[in-house]
Amino acid sequence: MMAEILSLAEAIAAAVHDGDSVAMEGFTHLIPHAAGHEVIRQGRRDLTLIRMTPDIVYDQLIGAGCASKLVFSWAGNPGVGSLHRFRDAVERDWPVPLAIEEHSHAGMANRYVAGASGLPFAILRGYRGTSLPAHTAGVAEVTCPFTGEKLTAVAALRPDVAVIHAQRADRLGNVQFWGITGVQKECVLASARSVVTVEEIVGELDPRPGAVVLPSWAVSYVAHVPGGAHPSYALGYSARDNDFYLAWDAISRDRETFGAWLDEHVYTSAR
Amino acid sequence: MMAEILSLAEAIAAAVHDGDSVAMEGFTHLIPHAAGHEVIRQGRRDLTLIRMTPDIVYDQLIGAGCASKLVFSWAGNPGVGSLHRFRDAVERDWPVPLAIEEHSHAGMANRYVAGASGLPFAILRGYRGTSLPAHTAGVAEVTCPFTGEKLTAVAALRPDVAVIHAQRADRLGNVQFWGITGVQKECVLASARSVVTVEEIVGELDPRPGAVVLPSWAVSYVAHVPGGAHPSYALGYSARDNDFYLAWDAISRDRETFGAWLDEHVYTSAR
Amino acid sequence: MSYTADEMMTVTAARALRDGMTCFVGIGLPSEAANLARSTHAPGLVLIYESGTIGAKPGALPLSIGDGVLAETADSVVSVPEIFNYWLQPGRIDVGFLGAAQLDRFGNINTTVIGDDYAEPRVRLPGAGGAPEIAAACREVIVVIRQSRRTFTERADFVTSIGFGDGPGYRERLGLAGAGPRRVITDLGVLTPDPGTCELVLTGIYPGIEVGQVRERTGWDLRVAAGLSVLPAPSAAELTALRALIATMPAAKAVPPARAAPEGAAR
Amino acid sequence: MSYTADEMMTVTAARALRDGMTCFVGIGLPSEAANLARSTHAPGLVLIYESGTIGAKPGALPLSIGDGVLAETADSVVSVPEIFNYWLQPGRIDVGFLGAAQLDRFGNINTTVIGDDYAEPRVRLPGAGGAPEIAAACREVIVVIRQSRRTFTERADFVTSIGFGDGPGYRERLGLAGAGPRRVITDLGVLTPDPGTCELVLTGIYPGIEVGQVRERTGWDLRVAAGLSVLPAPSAAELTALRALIATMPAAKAVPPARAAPEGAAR
Repeated sequence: MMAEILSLAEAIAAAVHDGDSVAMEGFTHLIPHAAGHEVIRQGRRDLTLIRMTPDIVYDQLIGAGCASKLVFSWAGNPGVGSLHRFRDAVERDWPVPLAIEEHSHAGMANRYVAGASGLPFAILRGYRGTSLPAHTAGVAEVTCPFTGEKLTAVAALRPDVAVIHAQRADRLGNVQFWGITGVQKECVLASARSVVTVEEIVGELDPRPGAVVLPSWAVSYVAHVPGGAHPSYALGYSARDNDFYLAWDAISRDRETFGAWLDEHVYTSAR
Repeated sequence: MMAEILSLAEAIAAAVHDGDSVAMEGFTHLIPHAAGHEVIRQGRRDLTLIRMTPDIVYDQLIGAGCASKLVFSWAGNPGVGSLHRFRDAVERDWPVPLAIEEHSHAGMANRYVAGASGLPFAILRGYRGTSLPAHTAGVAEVTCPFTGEKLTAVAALRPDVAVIHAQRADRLGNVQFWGITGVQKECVLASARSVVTVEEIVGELDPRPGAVVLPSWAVSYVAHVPGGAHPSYALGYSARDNDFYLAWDAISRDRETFGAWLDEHVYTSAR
Repeated sequence: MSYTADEMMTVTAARALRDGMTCFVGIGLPSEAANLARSTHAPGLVLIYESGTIGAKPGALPLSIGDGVLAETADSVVSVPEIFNYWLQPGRIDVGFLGAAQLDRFGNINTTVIGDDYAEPRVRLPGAGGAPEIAAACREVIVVIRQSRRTFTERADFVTSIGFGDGPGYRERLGLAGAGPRRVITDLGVLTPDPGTCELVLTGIYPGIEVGQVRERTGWDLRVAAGLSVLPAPSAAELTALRALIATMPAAKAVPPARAAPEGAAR
Repeated sequence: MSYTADEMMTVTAARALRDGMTCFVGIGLPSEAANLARSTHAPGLVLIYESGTIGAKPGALPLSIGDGVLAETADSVVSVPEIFNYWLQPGRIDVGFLGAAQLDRFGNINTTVIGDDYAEPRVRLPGAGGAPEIAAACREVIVVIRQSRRTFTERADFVTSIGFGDGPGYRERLGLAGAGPRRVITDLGVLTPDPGTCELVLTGIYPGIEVGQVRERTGWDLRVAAGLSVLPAPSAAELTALRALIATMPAAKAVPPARAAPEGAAR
């Protein structure tokens, strides 16, 4: 089963439905902003959003009322400050209440690894001594059958949909990305369906240093969305728009300013 | 602590001692034959040899009497047939008895992963229903704390020494290899010490597609040994000597022929 | 065009693969059959080798699962832990292609030791390789094996890779994802598991082979399917493609042991 | 050459790093200090960011742990699961550099919520990030934090990353590999754990700072070491290097929140 190459709107409509668990990954690099905006435009509701580092795009999805739950390990505007829409939802239930399930990065990464490996859980040395297990589901203690050592088990992540942005795909739907590759391979392999937006679609994927290649048969939908990571970046195609990350602090602080920004930059700008 | 760049003889003498557990990896590609021959020349004894796919170089180490135990998952001459020195040791205790501990490839790979990760065990879906657990230590059943599912646990591998062959290192001892990279990264990171033989030592390691880089501080010793993988190969430097693999069947069938080969090609040819 | 029993076996195995399938390939007969399929009716067959090469497109038949040609022609090359954990284990692969030194009436595979005493084996075989997890995880397994009383035994001396265990429900009780050995292809014909009993039954036979010969070369009381079919002989095109492939391989064919033990495991 | 309290803090943190060390770096103050060390006395310092960049050599200060410059200058870029599992978890990294929103007398770190009710937090902070495992696994941890009664609390409202727990033997009972927070560097001085009680004690103070001021900005009855030392002011070279670094960073400095929450976590 090869990946289908569709428009962004078609791909999101085919993959993302109300109530789905959706994991958009990209560790600072290759964050699928355009795909997130399409989810907002299509008015999805009651999503369980999963992401190690919810930043601007998740602040926007949460502020737009798409999410009822957030599963994460670090929620902030990197190098800038708080996510105001996220905090407004958690602290004041606006626009809708947001349930949270929080982990550590190592825990989330291993939960994706377990999902990608077809295992129900993963083990790590983590969480011990912290307040996290008392407030977080899917964390348990396991004993090594050989040494008797106590370790931490975390439940596998198996999202309904993975959404990532990559530098390139070929016409068969094979996907290639490089630079900081984060947890995207695990995210796609752990999910039932996947949408990959790409900077360009090429005839052949010539090998690149540090590149991850996802074969077409392991991907559901590919959409050609140049600049689809902005204000994040795609190494070799664009630079991180640090000014936007800084500006987001003011835009997102106030509900009205945020609403106006959403109207101007998301609702009215179909791709 | 940066890697030391030494001669092959110095590196093996510094790293490998009688009674050590030694893992030489390289999955068909990049097999450290020259390093194995140096271990034979230095007359090491009572080694626990670890390798997923013991082939010719382990047949030679076993026939030369260096090993008292073999930990493995597939022992054969790929595409050719049996390992006669290995079988002579297992079936007839010649030249010395050889204890064996055998696993599946998935089990061995995950045992290295656990070792590299500082975990006492790894979990997988494997071994179940087979005769392996009844005859193999380090295999146990674990129950998922979330689903109650039964899975298999395998004990971590933590060799005293890892020995691998790579295409290149730089003068600081950073190591780079590409092509089929197998389980070598995990093997080195799981081991207390490591020896890496390389085709060449360069001023700078320019990025290569598919390359694994081991930083100098994660490696103990680097030795410049061009052709050190023969009859295995180093992608971009040499081709697999299939004729030698085919010829080995006759050489190794008979104890005398083997002894003569060892005298001529190993004992008398110091590097 | 005349052909050998091995050629009939390999062609029959190749026919079992459909275009676009993903196939986890062991070395030896499985690799020959998979590459034959790719060069004939299934150009889009995705070959996956345990060396970590995904979508390898070898022009020449590799002698080992780690030949350079596999890495150079692959869509992606991943580490050995990754190929087993991310790609094989979750059940993403359609077909697992295995050889065997011993196969029992329930499709259980032995590639470890011949003889009842593991500690003092009559013959020491290569061992498991990737086979146990291929047998457990692939959506279905195809076994390719030369048939004789030595290889087709009532009970396997050692179960290296699980087939149907002791019969119905066994795989389910172990929670194995894959459907197990749906097809056993030999140099005499094809066996498939009885839906009720899971016992391997002769369902297809090659032209010119008598059922009596097959029974004679089976170590248990072989059952024959009611609708036993005679399988079509290799076409000239299939034979030409197969012989061209074999010709690309190193002198291996010249060496008798080449066709022995290693098929036992998944390489 | 005059300097700010932040500059004194960053310079003191940089001095704690020795050449050739491996250092797991969070964003914010830790990244500034680590890059200052690399550009002054520790050119061989190995910087590791949780984005998977090993041996990054940024010319400019990154605003995020995933800036392109980190990948482009790294010796190796690995996946996020790998950086945590293969590199951090086994205890290969010498120093972990953390910030904190709250720090208690036993060096336990809170970057999750302010307030006693997790469900109804007074302030929702970014959360854990990589900090819990950095605090557990690095051979030693250095915490960099501005000191106040708000940040230096008797008890952390939420323990995101473990210091010395409730005192002696706590880390050992949990089987944590690392030695924990050996040094806490603030804008007033340096605290280190008492070998007997594990309580953070003031062992170093900056020029011109009075012990009284430090006590005033500590939420518990702060103990002062007998041999309290006055730490040397930043040299002109250190200040020049630091200011040159800061100048390379995007307008972040202009934005007040830039120095707030995110330091809380390891990025």
